[in-house]
Amino acid sequence: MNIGETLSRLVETSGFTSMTWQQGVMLVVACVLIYLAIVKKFEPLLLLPIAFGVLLTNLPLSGLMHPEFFVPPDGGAPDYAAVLHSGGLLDYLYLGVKLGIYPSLIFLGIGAMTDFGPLIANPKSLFLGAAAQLGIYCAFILAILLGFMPNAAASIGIIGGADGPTAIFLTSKLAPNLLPAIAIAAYSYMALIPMIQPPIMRLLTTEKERKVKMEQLREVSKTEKILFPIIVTIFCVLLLPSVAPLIGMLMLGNLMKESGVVERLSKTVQNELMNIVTVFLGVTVGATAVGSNFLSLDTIKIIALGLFAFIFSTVGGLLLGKLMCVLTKGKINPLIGSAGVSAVPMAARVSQVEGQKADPTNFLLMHAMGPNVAGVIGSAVAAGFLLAAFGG
Amino acid sequence: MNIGETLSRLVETSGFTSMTWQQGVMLVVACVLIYLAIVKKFEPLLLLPIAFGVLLTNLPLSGLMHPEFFVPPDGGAPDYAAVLHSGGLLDYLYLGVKLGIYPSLIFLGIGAMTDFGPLIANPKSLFLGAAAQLGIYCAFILAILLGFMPNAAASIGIIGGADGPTAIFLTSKLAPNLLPAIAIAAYSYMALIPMIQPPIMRLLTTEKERKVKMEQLREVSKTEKILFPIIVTIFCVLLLPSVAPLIGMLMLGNLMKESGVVERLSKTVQNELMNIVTVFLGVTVGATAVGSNFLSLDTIKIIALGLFAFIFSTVGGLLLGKLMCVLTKGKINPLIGSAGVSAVPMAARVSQVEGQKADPTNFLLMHAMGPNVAGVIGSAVAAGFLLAAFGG
Amino acid sequence: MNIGETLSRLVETSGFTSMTWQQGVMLVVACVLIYLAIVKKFEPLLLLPIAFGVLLTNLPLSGLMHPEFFVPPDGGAPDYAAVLHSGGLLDYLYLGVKLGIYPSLIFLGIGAMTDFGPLIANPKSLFLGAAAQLGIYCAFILAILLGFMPNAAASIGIIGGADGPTAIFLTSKLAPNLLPAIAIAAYSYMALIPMIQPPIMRLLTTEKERKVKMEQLREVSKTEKILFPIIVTIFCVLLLPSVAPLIGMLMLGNLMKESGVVERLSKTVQNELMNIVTVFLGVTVGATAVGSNFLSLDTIKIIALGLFAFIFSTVGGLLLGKLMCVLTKGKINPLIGSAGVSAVPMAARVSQVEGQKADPTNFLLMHAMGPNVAGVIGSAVAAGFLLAAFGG
Amino acid sequence: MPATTSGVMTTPISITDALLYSVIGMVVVFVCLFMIYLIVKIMSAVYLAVTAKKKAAAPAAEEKPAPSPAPAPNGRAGTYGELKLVDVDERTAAAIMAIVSDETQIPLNELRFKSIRRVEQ
Amino acid sequence: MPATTSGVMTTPISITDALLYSVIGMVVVFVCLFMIYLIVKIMSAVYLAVTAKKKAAAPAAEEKPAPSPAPAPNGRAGTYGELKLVDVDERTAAAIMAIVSDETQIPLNELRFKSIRRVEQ
Amino acid sequence: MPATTSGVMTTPISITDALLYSVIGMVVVFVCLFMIYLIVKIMSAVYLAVTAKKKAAAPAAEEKPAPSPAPAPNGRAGTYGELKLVDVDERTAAAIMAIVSDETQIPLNELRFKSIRRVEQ
Ligand code: NA
Ligand code: NA
Ligand code: NA
Repeated sequence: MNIGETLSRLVETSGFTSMTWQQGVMLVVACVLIYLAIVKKFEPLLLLPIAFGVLLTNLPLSGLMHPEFFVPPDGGAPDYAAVLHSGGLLDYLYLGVKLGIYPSLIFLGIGAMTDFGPLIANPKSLFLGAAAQLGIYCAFILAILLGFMPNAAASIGIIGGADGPTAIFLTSKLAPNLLPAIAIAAYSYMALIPMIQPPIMRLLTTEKERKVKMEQLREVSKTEKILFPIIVTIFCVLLLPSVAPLIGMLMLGNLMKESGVVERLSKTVQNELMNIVTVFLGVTVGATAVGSNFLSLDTIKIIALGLFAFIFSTVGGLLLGKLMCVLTKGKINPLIGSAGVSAVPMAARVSQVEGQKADPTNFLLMHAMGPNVAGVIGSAVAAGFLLAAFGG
Repeated sequence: MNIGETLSRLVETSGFTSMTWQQGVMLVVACVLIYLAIVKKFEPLLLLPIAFGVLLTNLPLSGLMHPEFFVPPDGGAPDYAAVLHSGGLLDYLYLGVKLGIYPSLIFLGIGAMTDFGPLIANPKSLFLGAAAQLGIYCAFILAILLGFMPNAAASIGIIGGADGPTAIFLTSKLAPNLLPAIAIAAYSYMALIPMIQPPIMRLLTTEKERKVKMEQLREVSKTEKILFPIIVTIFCVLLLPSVAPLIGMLMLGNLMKESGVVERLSKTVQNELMNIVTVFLGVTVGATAVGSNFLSLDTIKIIALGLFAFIFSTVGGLLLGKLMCVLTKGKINPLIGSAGVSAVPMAARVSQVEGQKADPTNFLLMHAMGPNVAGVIGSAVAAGFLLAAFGG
Repeated sequence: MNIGETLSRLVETSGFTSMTWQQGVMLVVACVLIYLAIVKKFEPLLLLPIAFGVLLTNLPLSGLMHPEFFVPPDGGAPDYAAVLHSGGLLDYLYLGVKLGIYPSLIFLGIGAMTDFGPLIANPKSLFLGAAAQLGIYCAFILAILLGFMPNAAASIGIIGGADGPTAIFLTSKLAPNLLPAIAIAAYSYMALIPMIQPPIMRLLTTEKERKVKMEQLREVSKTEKILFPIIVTIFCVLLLPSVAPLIGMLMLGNLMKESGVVERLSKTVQNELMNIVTVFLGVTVGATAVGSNFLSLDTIKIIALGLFAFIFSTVGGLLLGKLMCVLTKGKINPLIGSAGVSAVPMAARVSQVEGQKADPTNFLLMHAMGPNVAGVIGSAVAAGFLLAAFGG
Repeated sequence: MPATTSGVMTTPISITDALLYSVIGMVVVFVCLFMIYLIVKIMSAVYLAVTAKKKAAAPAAEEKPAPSPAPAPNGRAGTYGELKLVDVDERTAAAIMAIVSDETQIPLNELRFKSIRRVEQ
Repeated sequence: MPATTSGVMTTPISITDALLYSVIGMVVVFVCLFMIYLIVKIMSAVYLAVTAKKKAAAPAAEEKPAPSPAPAPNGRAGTYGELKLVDVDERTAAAIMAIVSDETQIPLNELRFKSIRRVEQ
Repeated sequence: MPATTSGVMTTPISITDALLYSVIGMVVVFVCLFMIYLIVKIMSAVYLAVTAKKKAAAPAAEEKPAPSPAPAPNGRAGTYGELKLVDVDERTAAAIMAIVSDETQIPLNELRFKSIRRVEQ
């Protein structure tokens, strides 16, 4: 190669000359996402890295990411040799997504941050956390109707779980080509919970129901809090083995926290480890959003179906809440049902706010934390089922 | 695959139907270990993750770990391609054990936490740290007598080094199928040091010996502390190259600490890095304990031999302590000899306690720290020898 | 293998018997580097790990590192299978260098620590940051004259960028066999900036020029600080895609810092993540310095050319500073030009000190920070060009 | 999982099948969480029984915290009982907690409020 | 990058070529940083224009910080303006900052000086 | 390590061989730690000699810490000397250190006691 070639190659390999319109649009999308993350504070911890990943991957010829190595066009197995020999920075980091490592480690950190006390004090919360997975299956059915294949429909449905790592975990296994759209939809709607849920809550509950005061939760002993993660792991994984990476890590983190004997480990997994993994996860998930793939009708369908899923999960939780209100003769405020979608702790806070609007002396927050953390388990179980059913 | 198949597969792949009695027993073992870690505070930093790993790996069909990928039944090389294409979460994390990365990084952190000052002030400590490796070789001989192959016998012997990362490092290279039994035995006996050692100490020493007061240690300059890790690395690795990963990292960590110029690195390797590695190491070592392999006569033998090794290491240190007491005309209290087993700083504290029982004005702690840290070096050297002799 | 063989193998594999004179010399080199790092405080955060890596790799038969796996003698692709099956600890960690992961992650942390405010307030700084890359190309030409191949000459030239991660990034891609010499030279000269630059600064500027006072910088809004990393990423990577790993990560880190919404991520990438990566990077880069390769005339040439590069980068910055002083009719003090070499913030501090020597009321520090951080961008761009031109 | 480990299902299914899958899926979620419900119930019952028996067996020994009955009726342990309200009603406390959580961006389940006390100005 | 992705250039080049490469390389650096210069200029201009328009549109509403004009003329925001000097001249402040940075080994751009104030002894 | 790099020894050995291996192993450990002993001895001797020579060469200059001789006889540096006992005997200090270490679960070699002082009640 001589100077002439070098010059012409510099021009050839300049992104200006080889940019496609899709890439241009995606840069705008990335900037919008950055705006939402920073100015609107839409789950910025993940949306900001995702947005920057979208930006980086759509600057032509940077070679940072090669989604085609992981999802070969011929549908074969990922080409890890190509990743090692010709990959870019984000390809290497993406291995943690592809192999399901990052979502599991994030669940480890979430477990170390979660207090299952309100759930143990009021185990009926678990039913609300189950009912609020309704949207997952409603969206799944609708996606099938719209022509998606089952693997894609299942991944779209899981948006209704309102749980980012779970959605990323399932989608990276079932439909990796939809990963960016689903991740972005999941985190965006989670940030929009305070806008999505209240109208539905007011629509489905009566003033009287919203005014229901719940009796103070009983004290939960340390022993119960320690036994809980152990027993839940055993039974959930026995029933549905595919749920092991998520529930196993969630409960390990929780056991580390509640045991009180490994505080330095617990502190690190919920802070430094989680932060590092979050950055890598976000940037690489975003980097799978190459324009030619992302800018399709499917993405628009996914975004619409995602909203649908969130709405029906909320409805599911509220309806069971109403039923339980009746069955317990007014001891349960149906407003805590919507917290079952997970989206910890945003959804529980919404329940608290709506309860106080009905009666300023109503204090639902702690009661809503039960369904809220139950929803995390519920979504993980739903993901495990979908993986077992469609993951082969 | 249709619905019918899905349903039947859900039942088939449910752990309830395919659980073996060995897995059931292992779940009980896991719970006992969790109990020991949390309630009895048996080295919880490692035993809690190990126990949870045992639990996870014995829940059928979870697919989290495939020890057979790393130790193929035909005795060939590990099948890393299978790990990458069909591995589970714990398989990926186990790579750090298999490749010897985690134990080395833990030694890096331990180095950054260790003060070799008492050793430099009283270098005779080194002989005690050498003598207290006696149990390694006694247990090795006994294991050979009991019919173990040399690689297994060497791994069992290293339990007597009373040093977890060293034992894991050696065993993962020589006899990976014994890894969980040896790791659990090593950490359990380390936690039991305050019960194992005192009777032996009282049996082997006279009241008069236990009352020996040692003169105050001289001051050690910063220069000596900086030179120590450098020179020890050079000479130890020159003499026994196979010891390089352990001694090299231990001394790098110590140099980072003593140099005083890279405090931010030193702080991170002894905290966050060490915590992250500890979680990964513990869970994955535990996860190699699949029931069909772990529940064998060998495990019981290993546990018995481990105790034997701990006892004879203690005896070795004490006997040389008695000899040195005689040779120095009563300047050395033999009780500090037992601290040579390593198990920092538990063993040194035991020496202090026993010394004070004999004479409440006796202050042995700092004197026992010398043999204590010497024991870490001693075990690493012993591991290096065993690796060179039997590791091929 | 029997006992006799074991004994003879112990002697054979002892480093004492198989040490070469080159390894002996390298141990001395390592000790000198440790001395410089600890006593002279030469960029100890990297030089101490590098020095220890040099020491470890030159202790014979330790098997910690096999540079030949990464740069096969026949010039083929790295043999990653050999790394996995027969590698040592430092081989595994070196993957992060070989794949360009560590330098990028360090840039992520640097980005989160950098304040581009002074640059935005005075964008003319950018020209100084560009001019101060002159030494890169001067050293490149001289290296070609001295008989180096273009890939080696480019790697040597990048020393003049006065930016460690950039130099390591480029060299590990273009001329990995020169990596240790170039890394050591780069970090050593960066530490020597307060000795290298002042004579040149006094030689090239007049007393009057040095007395020039610059008007206070305008305030920079948060909005501008947030937009800066986004826009710079887009345009730099469009123009020169090969610069993406460095500029992309630098600007992601900066965006995380300036956005203010992901403080926990920003804190972790600039502390724990950076510290961990720094240790691994330093030790493994040092470990590529095997004596037989390092002790060559080329290393001496590299060290000489590195100094040459630093001098000419300083000259480049100062000369443009003088020109800008004339063009702006004395509004710019040429002393801030030399800060354009990067070496943040050492070079800016040198500008401040020299300015105050000329006029004790002169306050150049903040003005010099502009060219200083511009120099980081400039070096990264230069590295991107060299990679595009000679990296194939 | 014989022979199917690498095959993701990418063939279309009928809407009936989709409905059936959904029903099964919802059932699986409910069964699993119902199982956890049972476990928690049993666990709590056992725990309370054991604690009660212990208390009955050692009424004097266990009443160590009793001598100071007045100031801390709802003790230390417990999820909600950890919070001690002094001269503040539940409503104000909830508002304070929500505000603090929102302002500090710390999820409520991470925040630990030891006590909320009205301060006279 | 067709067909050349794995080939590092390891064949000798002439000194003329080396010179040419250097000139091109220097030009690339200048073009790239000049582009950033333009961007920053445009960005600042747009930002100032927008801010000015906003201020003009809402002169009263925007002057919230104005009521207390005397004590803090150079406000909060801004790179250099973050530092408030009380009874200390610029020269002393610079010296103090350099010393503190040197002593603490914290790069100057990481240190945050909120104010430097002369203390009477 | 020619040709044996991947072979772990999994063939039985005789008890005599096991004994011999053990003796060799014990000797290796002792030789290695004896070497470190020698190194430390030499290092300390050299260091003390150099320090002594320095002190002799610059008796006045080096005595900077001397002017205040009474209050701090065992200075700053040193492993054990870092601890300053004020009105407390060694025994009590040891007990305090052991208790603190035990209570806080911080290994003794990580704890830094700067001084232990009797507080009058
Ligand atoms: Na959910
Ligand atoms: Na030991
Ligand atoms: Na530069």
